[in-house]
Amino acid sequence: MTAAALSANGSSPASTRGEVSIRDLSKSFRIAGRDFPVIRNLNVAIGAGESLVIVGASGSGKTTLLRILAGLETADAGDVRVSGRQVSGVGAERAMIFQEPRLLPWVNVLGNVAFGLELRQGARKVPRREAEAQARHYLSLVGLTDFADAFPRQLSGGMAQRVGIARALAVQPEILLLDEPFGALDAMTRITMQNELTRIWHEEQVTMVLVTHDLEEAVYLADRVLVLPKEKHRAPRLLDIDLPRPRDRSSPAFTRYREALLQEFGLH
Amino acid sequence: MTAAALSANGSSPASTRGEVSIRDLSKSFRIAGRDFPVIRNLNVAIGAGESLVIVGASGSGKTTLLRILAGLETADAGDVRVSGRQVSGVGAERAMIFQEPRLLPWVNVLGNVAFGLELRQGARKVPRREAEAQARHYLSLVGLTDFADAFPRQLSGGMAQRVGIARALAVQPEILLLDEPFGALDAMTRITMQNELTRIWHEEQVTMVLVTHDLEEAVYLADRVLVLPKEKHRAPRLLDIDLPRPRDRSSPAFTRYREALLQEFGLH
Amino acid sequence: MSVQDVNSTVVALNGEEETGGQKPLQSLLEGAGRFLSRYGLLIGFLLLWHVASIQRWVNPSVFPPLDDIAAAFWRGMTQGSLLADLGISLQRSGIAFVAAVAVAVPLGLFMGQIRAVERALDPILQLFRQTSALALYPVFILLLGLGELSKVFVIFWATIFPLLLSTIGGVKEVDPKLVEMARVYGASRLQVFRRVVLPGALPSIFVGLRLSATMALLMLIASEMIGANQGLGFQVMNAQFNFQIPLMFSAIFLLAALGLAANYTIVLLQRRLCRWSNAPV
Amino acid sequence: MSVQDVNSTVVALNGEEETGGQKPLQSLLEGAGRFLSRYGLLIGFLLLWHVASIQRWVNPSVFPPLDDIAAAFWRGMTQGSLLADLGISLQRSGIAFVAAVAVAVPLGLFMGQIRAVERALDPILQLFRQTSALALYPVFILLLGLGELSKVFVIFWATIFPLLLSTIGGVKEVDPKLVEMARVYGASRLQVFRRVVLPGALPSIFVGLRLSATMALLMLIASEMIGANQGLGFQVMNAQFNFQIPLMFSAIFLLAALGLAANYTIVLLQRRLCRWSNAPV
Amino acid sequence: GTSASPADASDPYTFRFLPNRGSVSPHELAEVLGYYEPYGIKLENKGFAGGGPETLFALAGGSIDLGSAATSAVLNSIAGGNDFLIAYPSNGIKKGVESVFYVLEDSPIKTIEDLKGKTISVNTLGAHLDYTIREAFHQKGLPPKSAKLVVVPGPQLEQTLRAKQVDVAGIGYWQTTFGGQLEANGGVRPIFTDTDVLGELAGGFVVFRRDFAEAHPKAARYFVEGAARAADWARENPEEARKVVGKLLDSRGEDGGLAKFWLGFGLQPGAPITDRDVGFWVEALSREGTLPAGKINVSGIIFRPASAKAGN
Ligand SMILES: Nc1ncnc2c1ncn2[C@@H]1O[C@H](COP(=O)(O)OP(=O)(O)OP(=O)(O)O)[C@@H](O)[C@H]1O
Ligand SMILES: Nc1ncnc2c1ncn2[C@@H]1O[C@H](COP(=O)(O)OP(=O)(O)OP(=O)(O)O)[C@@H](O)[C@H]1O
Ligand SMILES: O=C([O-])O
Ligand SMILES: [Mg+2]
Ligand SMILES: [Mg+2]
Repeated sequence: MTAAALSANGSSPASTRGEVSIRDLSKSFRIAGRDFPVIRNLNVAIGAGESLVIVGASGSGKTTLLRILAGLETADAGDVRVSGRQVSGVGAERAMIFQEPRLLPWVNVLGNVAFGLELRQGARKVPRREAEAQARHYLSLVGLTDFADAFPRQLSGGMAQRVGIARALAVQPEILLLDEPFGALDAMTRITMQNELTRIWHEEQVTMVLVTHDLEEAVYLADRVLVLPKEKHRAPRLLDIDLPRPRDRSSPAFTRYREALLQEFGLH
Repeated sequence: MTAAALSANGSSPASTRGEVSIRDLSKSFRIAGRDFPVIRNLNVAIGAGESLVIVGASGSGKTTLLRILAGLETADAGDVRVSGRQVSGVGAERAMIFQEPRLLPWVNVLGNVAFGLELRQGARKVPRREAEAQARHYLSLVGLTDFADAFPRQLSGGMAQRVGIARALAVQPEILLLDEPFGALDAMTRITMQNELTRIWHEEQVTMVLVTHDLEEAVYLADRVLVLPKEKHRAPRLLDIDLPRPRDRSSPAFTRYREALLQEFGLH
Repeated sequence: MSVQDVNSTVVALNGEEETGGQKPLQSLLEGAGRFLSRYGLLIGFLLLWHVASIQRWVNPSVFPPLDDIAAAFWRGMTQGSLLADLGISLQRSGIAFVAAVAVAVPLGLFMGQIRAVERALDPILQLFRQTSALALYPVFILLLGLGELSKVFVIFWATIFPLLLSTIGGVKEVDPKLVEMARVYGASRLQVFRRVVLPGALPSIFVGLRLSATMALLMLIASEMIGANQGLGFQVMNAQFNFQIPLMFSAIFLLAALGLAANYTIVLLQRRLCRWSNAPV
Repeated sequence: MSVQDVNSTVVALNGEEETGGQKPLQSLLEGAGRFLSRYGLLIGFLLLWHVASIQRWVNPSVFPPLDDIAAAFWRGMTQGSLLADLGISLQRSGIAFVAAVAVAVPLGLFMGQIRAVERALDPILQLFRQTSALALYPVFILLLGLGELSKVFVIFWATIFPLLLSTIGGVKEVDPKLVEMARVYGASRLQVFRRVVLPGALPSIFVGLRLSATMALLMLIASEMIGANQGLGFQVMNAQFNFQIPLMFSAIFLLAALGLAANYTIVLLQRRLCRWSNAPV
Repeated sequence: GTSASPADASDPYTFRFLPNRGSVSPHELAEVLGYYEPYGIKLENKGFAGGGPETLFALAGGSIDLGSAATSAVLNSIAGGNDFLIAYPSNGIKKGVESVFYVLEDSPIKTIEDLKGKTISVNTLGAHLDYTIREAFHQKGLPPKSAKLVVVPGPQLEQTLRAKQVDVAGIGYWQTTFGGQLEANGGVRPIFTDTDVLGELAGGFVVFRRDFAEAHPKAARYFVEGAARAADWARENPEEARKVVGKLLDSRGEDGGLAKFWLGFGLQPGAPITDRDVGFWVEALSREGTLPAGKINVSGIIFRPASAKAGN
């Protein structure tokens, strides 16, 4: 199944598909009568199949940036392109994992995972059976096979988050936007999920933009790390993570990258 | 203000106030026609002013345990006492930080922080002015002074979580139940909050039961760590953290405790 | 017998276990308690009515004793036309209600979602909503005649608005985060409707359905005031006009029973459709 | 002049900047566009009415041209009793509406929260709800007499139920997680009501308020059918009885205008009270 | 004679009542003519009733002092347990004051036999017009339900006939304002009237509560006598009566111009209550089963001013 999707991806025009380009992006919000600048003059280009991890303090604009990429928020100024097309709304080639699980309360876990697949119409339509099978596959991936028939209100916080992850993976998008996907997971589950995500990212050559607060996670997953500053007068910084994969979390090079990131935050 | 509360606490009958005792606690849920045991035969006694940190895999029952202590969930069997009284519902001496922020959407940030204080009636009634001043104090503690007039929908995930923390701290409870309170915070903010929490815990001699997935956080905050197993046939384990405070995260002893916990999870 | 005695001693001792001999009586008592806690007030009200009528605390020609009403009901059902009235009224209300649902729910979902549509339709719908079907009789009769059409339309007119307003209100209460989620996953407008907005608005829609179903039955009286010679609403007014009060109350109670049945059916349907929710309906 | 010309060329060129000379016209056009998109259908409807009447596509004795209605309205206001009718009707509807709000909202909050209360009250309230005020005239007249009380009560009776049902529905849709939170922070039952349940149920309550306000005005016609000699509802039926169709429509339009005003007021109030929400009301 | 002199006026009383839209009652006329003034009797208009029976409910509840309704409703109300007394017939039918069944000029309907299978509008079922039609069919040997009756309120009678939504419009003798308007607008013709079928008969009655009549025998008597005098005067002075009725309608906020269609009360001299006035309906309702046989003792429910006087 994933293999088929992979070859479908492979046969696409290589040049722009999966690429993201952000130029001179600015965004501010008005709160209680005052303007709060959130993103100022951001320039980033993300290559097809690249993995960009965004870190930054709480409120630094990480979610806002993902939402602009998803087409849920419009920029005040600047140019955002995904797969060569200017972003002017949502698009099925991008899937997002929100900071909260956002599960449909009236559908059971399996239905929630199958949600994105079942929406497909026309030529891309997935037969019900197949959608369900695929959903079960991703559900087992996040370790929730036993809970296929449970309803969202019966899940723990981390279980709900995993259902959200399975839902996003199941649609096999060109671009995967993940907002703190593993934030509510314990260390062990988190490592399993990180490895699964790496595998899928590699196999399906999906472009990945991931927000996290876990700097080890950032180094483990990223091709490059984008550090958003909290003070808007400081420029955002990009850090290349030049490590071979699979990465060894205990290697000295890994630790060095992690400490470099900590320094970006003013820690250590 | 906090000093006054401290002395008030100090003059209380010392024996049971702030103590928690859990005996033979069991709880299971019925999901899609099947019974899932969540807690089996748990026995823990938490001393007054102690800090117990709970860790465990996603779905291992951490939230459920906190909810039983808060009086929001009833146990299937067993005896749960807080400050010597059997728990049979919520009580103002316990405050909880939920896994989600649970802010009132119709009240601004300041109002949400003041919520618990404004509820007080009778002899414990806090004048409006004072409640607001106290709320502002705790709001500045979580770094959100500028957002006092913002509404919850205008906050980032981590900001909302910090508002929830400020709300719980503001009521200065005897027992503070915290469900992954810093899960959505960046490393730097997290460390600041951990230190603030330690200071308040120490100053106000509050009993603290905290759930986290961050093992470093567990070692940093805990007097003892309770490890809930995922497989219910295994017994829960308790680990004493015998480190002086303030604790040094980079000390060898700290690292040893962290690795001991990792082993409990089957990692390393 | 002696075995049972032993059993019941056991029951008395441990106070929890229930054994064969005791169970039926106990569960009967419990059932009765449940029944009374639910229907006690209603039964009390009816009893009060009956006693007040017999004791002449109220004028029994306007509040006849319940057995008079029952007798009139029986006569109306067996010899009179009540059964036929029931049939024709059910048909009128039913058609009007179904039509109202068919129009109001899609329209409400539409208006609740798309601001421009709501802006354009709201003023005229509000105007219509404010206009009593009773006042518009001459207009309805002129345009629709005296036949079934005008009767059904009068009911439809009054029935559609509670449902429309509730549906629009429900749509606006749907969590916008879920709508966003669906859009990100490529849901078309229709899919967002069907998979997110509709289920999210269901509780409000059901309130609207209950209001509208009641309205459809209440409007029978107004709609059958003109050009009718059968129907429960007609019977109510006709019996009132001829001072046949027991017959009037028979028809009123029959209408109320229909309303209760409709209400109950809708609540059952809601329980079925909203099984995911743990809030009791 | 030439300066303006230069300016307007600039406008034409960059297509975005707006300068003094152009602005009023453009914003006028925009305003007109907004107005039309909102009221276009309504205006179209009235125009169609007028033309249909003048061209005799419909019977002008039943659909009089709008200027006839306006003239009757003017006469009714200046020489006739329309103004006094308006006053008395506003009073009747107003009292009934306020009473309905005072009963239905607390009762609904109560019933929505406490299952036992709802179970006990539901059957009898459902029975009452299913019973038309129109059918119960004899009862109301007998018990309450012919004065203002019975008129206000007839309106009250019909007005309370939409609000009650909507309030109960709203309470049940309140996020139980927030209720839990409040309880953990030591909120008493009353405080949970006031600080969580009430604001959470507000959108539904407002739907109920709008339905009920309309109902309070619609029921004027029914309530002023008996024992009345003034009021807008009385005027509608009286004018109908006396073939004064333009006067009848004057009163109908006046009633509708009241309804629109009430609706608008409630929507404004909701906007004020629910400012925290970004969902457009 | 039996009429009292102002000297006996020791029982001033204000009668609260509900007028019916589009029709006037003899007692209203009596007040306008000043017949009640010497006795201190006044009328207080409490607003319009939606129909006769509503006045009976209000009477039962004590909101008013006199009710006025069709005979069938009056009898049913008494059978239902109301202690009412029939005071005097408020109106009746006789040649010239009668209910008329109209068709459009070009209608194929010419005789009662042609009504078979047609639709006839009436103000209500189970009352005067309904029985008139049944009686008409009975006299022609047709089954009672040969035509389809539908209820149409007065204001819509003409509209529905002209729009051919009904074949025949039955217009009650008490609805002559609608009938007059209909004839004035032309294009219609009558088929038959109720007097053709029923002869002369009272249509409806004014009723008191028995306890009231017993508490205020004199006031009740003067009231009835004044009403009878007014009815006699109206019969003898029809032109003047129409003018007074016009003014009365105007003063009630109705269209006084419609008084030109007013035909009179249709009562016998002295407005007596005859056996047939009540008996006809007792028999009809008993036959239907709505009125249990023997439930009504006719002589016991009639208010007799003479005996009231004797009681003094
Ligand atoms: N209301 C409920 N109804 C049914 N099952 C429930 C309910 N709440 C929790 N559960 C089940 O109980 C188990 C433990 O849930 P709990 O929320 O306590 O986990 P947790 O340890 O807090 O996990 P996490 O770290 O993911 O938050 C889960 O399997 C969950 O499905
Ligand atoms: N809808 C909104 N209206 C107003 N302000 C907003 C809105 N969404 C976000 N903001 C503001 O924008 C800023 C950045 O928010 P954002 O959610 O992007 O932060 P974040 O980096 O994701 O933080 P966190 O790590 O806490 O999730 C915050 O100051 C927040 O208050
Ligand atoms: O309805 C009648 O007055 O007969
Ligand atoms: Mg965020
Ligand atoms: Mg949890």
